Amino acid sequence: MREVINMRKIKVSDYEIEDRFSGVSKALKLEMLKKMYEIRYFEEQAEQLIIRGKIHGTCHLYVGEEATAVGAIYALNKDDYITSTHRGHGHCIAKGADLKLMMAEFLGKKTGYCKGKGGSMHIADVEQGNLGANGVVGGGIGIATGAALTCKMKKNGKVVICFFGDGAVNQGIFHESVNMASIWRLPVIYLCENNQYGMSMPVKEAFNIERLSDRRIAYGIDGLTIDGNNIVEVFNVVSHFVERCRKGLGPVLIESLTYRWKGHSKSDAQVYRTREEVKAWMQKDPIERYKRVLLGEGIITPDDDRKLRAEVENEISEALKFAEESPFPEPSEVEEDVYA
Amino acid sequence: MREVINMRKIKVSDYEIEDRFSGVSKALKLEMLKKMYEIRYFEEQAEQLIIRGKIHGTCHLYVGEEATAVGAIYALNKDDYITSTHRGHGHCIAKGADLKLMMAEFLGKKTGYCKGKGGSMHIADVEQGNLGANGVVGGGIGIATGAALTCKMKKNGKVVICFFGDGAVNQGIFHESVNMASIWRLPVIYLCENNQYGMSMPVKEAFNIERLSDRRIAYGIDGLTIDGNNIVEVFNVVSHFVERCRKGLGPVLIESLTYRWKGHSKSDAQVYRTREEVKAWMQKDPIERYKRVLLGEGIITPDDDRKLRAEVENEISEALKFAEESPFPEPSEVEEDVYA
Amino acid sequence: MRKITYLEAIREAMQQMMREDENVYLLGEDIAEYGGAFGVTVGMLEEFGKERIRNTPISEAAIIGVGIGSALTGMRPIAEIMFSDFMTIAMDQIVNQAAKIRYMFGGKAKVPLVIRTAGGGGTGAAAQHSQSLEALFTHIPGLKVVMPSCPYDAKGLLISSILDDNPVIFIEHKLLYKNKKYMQHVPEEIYRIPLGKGDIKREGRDITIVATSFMVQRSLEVADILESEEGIDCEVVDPRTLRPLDMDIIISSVKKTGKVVCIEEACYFGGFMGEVVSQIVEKAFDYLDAPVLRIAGRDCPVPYSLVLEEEMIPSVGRIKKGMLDLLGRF
Amino acid sequence: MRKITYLEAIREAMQQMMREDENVYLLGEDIAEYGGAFGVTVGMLEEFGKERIRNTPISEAAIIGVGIGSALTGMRPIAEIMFSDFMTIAMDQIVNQAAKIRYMFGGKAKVPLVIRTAGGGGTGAAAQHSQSLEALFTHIPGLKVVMPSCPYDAKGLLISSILDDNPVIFIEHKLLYKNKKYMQHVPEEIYRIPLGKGDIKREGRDITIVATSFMVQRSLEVADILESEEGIDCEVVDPRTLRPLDMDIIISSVKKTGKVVCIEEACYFGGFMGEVVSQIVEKAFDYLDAPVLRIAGRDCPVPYSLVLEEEMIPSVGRIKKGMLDLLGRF
Ligand SMILES: Cc1ncc(C[n+]2csc(CCOP(=O)(O)OP(=O)(O)O)c2C)c(N)n1
Ligand SMILES: Cc1ncc(C[n+]2csc(CCOP(=O)(O)OP(=O)(O)O)c2C)c(N)n1
Ligand SMILES: [Mg+2]
Ligand SMILES: [Mg+2]
Repeated sequence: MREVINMRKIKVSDYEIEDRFSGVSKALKLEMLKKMYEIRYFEEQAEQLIIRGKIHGTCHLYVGEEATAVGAIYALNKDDYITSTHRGHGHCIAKGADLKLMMAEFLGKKTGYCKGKGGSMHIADVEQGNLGANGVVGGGIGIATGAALTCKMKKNGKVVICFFGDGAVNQGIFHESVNMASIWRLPVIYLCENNQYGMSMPVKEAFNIERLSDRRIAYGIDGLTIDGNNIVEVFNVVSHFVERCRKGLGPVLIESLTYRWKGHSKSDAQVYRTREEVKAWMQKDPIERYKRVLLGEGIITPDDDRKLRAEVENEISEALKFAEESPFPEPSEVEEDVYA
Repeated sequence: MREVINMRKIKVSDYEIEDRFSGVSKALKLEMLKKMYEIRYFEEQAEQLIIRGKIHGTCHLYVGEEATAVGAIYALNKDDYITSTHRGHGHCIAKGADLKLMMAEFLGKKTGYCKGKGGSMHIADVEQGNLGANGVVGGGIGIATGAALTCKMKKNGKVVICFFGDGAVNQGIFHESVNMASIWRLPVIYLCENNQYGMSMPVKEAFNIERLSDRRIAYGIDGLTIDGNNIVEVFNVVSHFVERCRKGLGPVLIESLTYRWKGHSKSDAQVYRTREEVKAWMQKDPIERYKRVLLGEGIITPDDDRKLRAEVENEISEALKFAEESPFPEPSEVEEDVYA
Repeated sequence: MRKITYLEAIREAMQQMMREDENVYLLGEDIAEYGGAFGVTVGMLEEFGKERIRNTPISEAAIIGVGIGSALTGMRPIAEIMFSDFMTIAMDQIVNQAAKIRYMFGGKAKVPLVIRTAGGGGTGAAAQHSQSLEALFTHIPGLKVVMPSCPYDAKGLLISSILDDNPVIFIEHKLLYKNKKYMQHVPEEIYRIPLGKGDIKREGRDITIVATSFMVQRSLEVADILESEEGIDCEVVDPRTLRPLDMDIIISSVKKTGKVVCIEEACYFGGFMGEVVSQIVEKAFDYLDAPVLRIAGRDCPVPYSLVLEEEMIPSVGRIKKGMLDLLGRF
Repeated sequence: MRKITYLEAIREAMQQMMREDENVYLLGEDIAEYGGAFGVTVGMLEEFGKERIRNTPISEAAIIGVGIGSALTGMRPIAEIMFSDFMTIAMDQIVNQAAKIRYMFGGKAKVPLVIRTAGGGGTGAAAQHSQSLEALFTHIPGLKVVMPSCPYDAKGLLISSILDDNPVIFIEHKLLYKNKKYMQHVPEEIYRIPLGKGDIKREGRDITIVATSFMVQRSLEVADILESEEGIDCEVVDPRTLRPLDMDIIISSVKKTGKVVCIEEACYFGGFMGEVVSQIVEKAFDYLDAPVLRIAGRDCPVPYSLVLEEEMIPSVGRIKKGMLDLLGRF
């Protein structure tokens, strides 16, 4: 746990939050940038594979939302838990997944995280605390809550971040789970990635409230809305609540405002939004923004940045190579792994 | 619709509400008392039948909560809709059900509302706007919302009251439905009968908030908490929001504080509460309280009251007689009424 | 004669019925501007407006709950659940409410609700987007369950479903939607195919195939192969509605051929075909020359990888082999 | 030798396993002070405290969701769903999450979750509190489904279920809980009955009865009657676990008797016995002297009125008559 004494406070929404980011090591700050690139480039590669018809199936790209996954997950310890969503590559990478195994899974290979059985929407790495992507909108929320119950019952000091989209906030399981976490004071951070749409449904039409984090009031828990494209804010706010969770102070509902740059999934004509809107959000690129912070702090130079990107590009190519050269599962494996 | 101009305003929670009750006719005020007695006596009769082992099945008694059903339903027009719960006799009677047909149903007779197929937990009278009791906690909430959608789409000016217990407020269907009603501005009054327990679960343990009506904030709708044992307040508040609904101003969440005097159902040792607590609430008998209002206003005399009670007792006996003399369904009818 | 796709047939049925009856409306996720995840409702928003092409939040239980409540009070909703896997989220509404209301109320109410949903695999969408869950619904009294296998049936059955006064689970198949191969002549006017009436998709003398949904198409392929390669003449029976089930048409065919194979995409164990086999045994035992064979999905969730998915779902090869094995036993 | 009820056997299994393994805990509605709607958990709060006898709000989906999440991370939850009818509210959690997680994750996770629930009718609780919905679960790969018919089996099977690393649907029957008639000697120590192993509840030569849950008891009654009145010697086979299903024990019995009746309380159409019949036909066709008969609940929701409920659920009279009819056909 990081030192909090004498830390500068910043105000986010109604909360006074410690500026933990300023105390983070250079190495870690750089690693965070690297993770963002990994996500961005992984997704761009994924998109290419989809476009080139190399993927039997679909996927949901996280481009534009990198600051949320990385900022939030870097506020955790390695052995804390997350649950993820159908748009899960970003969370998975931020949680430290091996890009090779992810790419292999995406290509349906035997060497993938799930031996080719899960695919993009079900990548999981339970050993490392990633309790899995989920193809059901809201599907991870009950699971996250249960993992938090384990943490509480085993008193292992761990915390869970439960990622879900704005769309999931109107699912019954959200309501039931958050209430249960509240009455039991479970160490779970409900992190809503409000990227403005649930598929084609604008948040403004799916909700009659301005800030989704106001739903916290229904459960008597903490909560606030943050700038999900500002990794520093994400990191600081989530860190703050991770610590509160570890102290047993109960769950929180954080709404992280962000935007998905790409279509919802493979086949999306995007009739529900304008090009201008997309462009405007692309101006708020979370990676560029973070890079400016790091350049400003003198942590990187433009040259470092170029090198870093080249390095990540290389990793992605390696991952793709690994995946492409990997074998498919054998048909005979189909009925394996159903039961333990 | 009743006249609202120049009506005295009273303050309930944060709302200024018109004192419509003061404008109600004597006859209607009396009828409301009568309905309360009908419910009370029906339930006492039902309890006797259960105790004497005359009922194959169980039932959930509404004794102590009469002011909520009667106050709320008398704020409706005859052709408005309600949905009810497992503890539904009260709503049913207040909505104008025939006691004979209710009692017959409770005894499993062919002459009952549901030909003996539904029983206590499923009494419905769709023709009269009672869309049915429901054995599933929260089961009526989606249905009420759909009925309100009909009202809106058909522009028939009708309103729906959706009754449910405190326990139902933690069901997913509550969350999904209320949100939908909010974004579509449907004419539905979500009326939570907070009788302090969901079976053995105290509201204080099932929720981490003081007032369940605060959940309104999650949906951006109106809402407040009222004294559910005060029929005048119930009537006024519900009337106020019925009118708003008819104007197309959207749904409301009302929490009506009340108490069930009897055990949850047939077999309940009531270990989860004290006798003192029950007694204290019995002091707040909604019928006695309303009677004091009517005596005070000179609408009834003690003698009228005695007569009224005798009349209701008689009706209940008649209903029981009718039910007992009615035939059971024929076994051959069992597979009828599955499909239209 | 115009030929249209399965998807177009479904859309046309809805359009025509919405023009006929203003009580018919649609509700579901992304059905308006987006036109539905599979494009079934494309263009309908423009014609009918957003009151009647009603986009909902992602709230499957409430979608069905609202459908029930509005059906009970005079509307005729068509609710869309994007993938049949998500029917489970609304399962209480379907099983405990929609299916039972009429009965519990002693026949004094009706719930004319159609629930359209896309079932089946073959799209690489893995375990939570590819299931064939019809058996969960066919077991529930009060529900009707329809699974059209071609455009002509899709239109006629959907029209009947909309006109039906009961809750109808209408399961479409993703692989049928747009595939030009399955385009068919479909009359432009409104017509009905009665719920509970099966159809012989191919007449034959040697063996009866009972199949549902996409497996009807696959069976027809196999039938052609068996005919040309082996001279075996298959009769393909498509019940079209699984509940009520037209056992008569199946039994007549069995009496003619004496041999039956039941083919479904759903997982083998506990699948709908268990009912078909049992009824064949009960009603035509003495006509059977051999055990009734079932060919079905493997007993596992639908896997992601193409090689595994193809192994999981009955393929032309697997069906052919199963049938030849069976015929070898005679 | 002490005799205990079914309910006591279930409670004892949980108590003993909770003493053995601190990861085992209970969650559900009204299970603490109240002791559960049927009294199964009475007294457990006192011994284990409220962290481990965890009362929940009325939130069935989250109960199962939380169970899954905690099972995935090292606990061994026993979730109680008060009535099996309400399993439908948690159906997505059960079908799409619990059952599939292991497979979707390529075998790299496990979900040791037991879901206990009370099924069946006969209590006058009507359509939403009396269903026998096992067929909705037996069809789902990844789930195990257990339905004990007596105290001895209940204890041994529940212990095995708790020790099992998969999600297990454990369906108890309300009419078995407290009825003294079904009390049995049950060993005090911990013992296991393997999941997937059926049991011959009564040996016989003339006809095989396959029955589940409460219908096993009813079948035994009928068997006694048929023996004394008609001299017919029935063999009663109780699969005990419906998935995995011990077909071997059923097939052996069928091979011996050549005649089978399958009896279940669930609605007839699409019920679990369709699977049993189909497998019998597939595996023992040549041994069958006659069609396999199914006796099951009527194809309607469970009605309230006693006369109707008795007609809906297979009664001793109906079973007896059905069997005599069948035997008349031989
Ligand atoms: C229960 C369920 N309903 C519908 C879908 C289809 N679907 C997949 S993603 C999606 C939108 C989800 O929106 P949101 O939660 O905001 O996440 P985002 O895609 O924006 O990241 C929908 C409707 C689904 N997968 N699960
Ligand atoms: C979905 C569901 N879960 C559990 C039950 C069992 N049950 C019946 S009533 C009840 C308590 C309901 O509490 P509340 O909603 O407050 O209504 P009250 O009984 O207090 O009127 C419970 C748990 C049920 N009928 N339905
Ligand atoms: Mg979104
Ligand atoms: Mg209550």
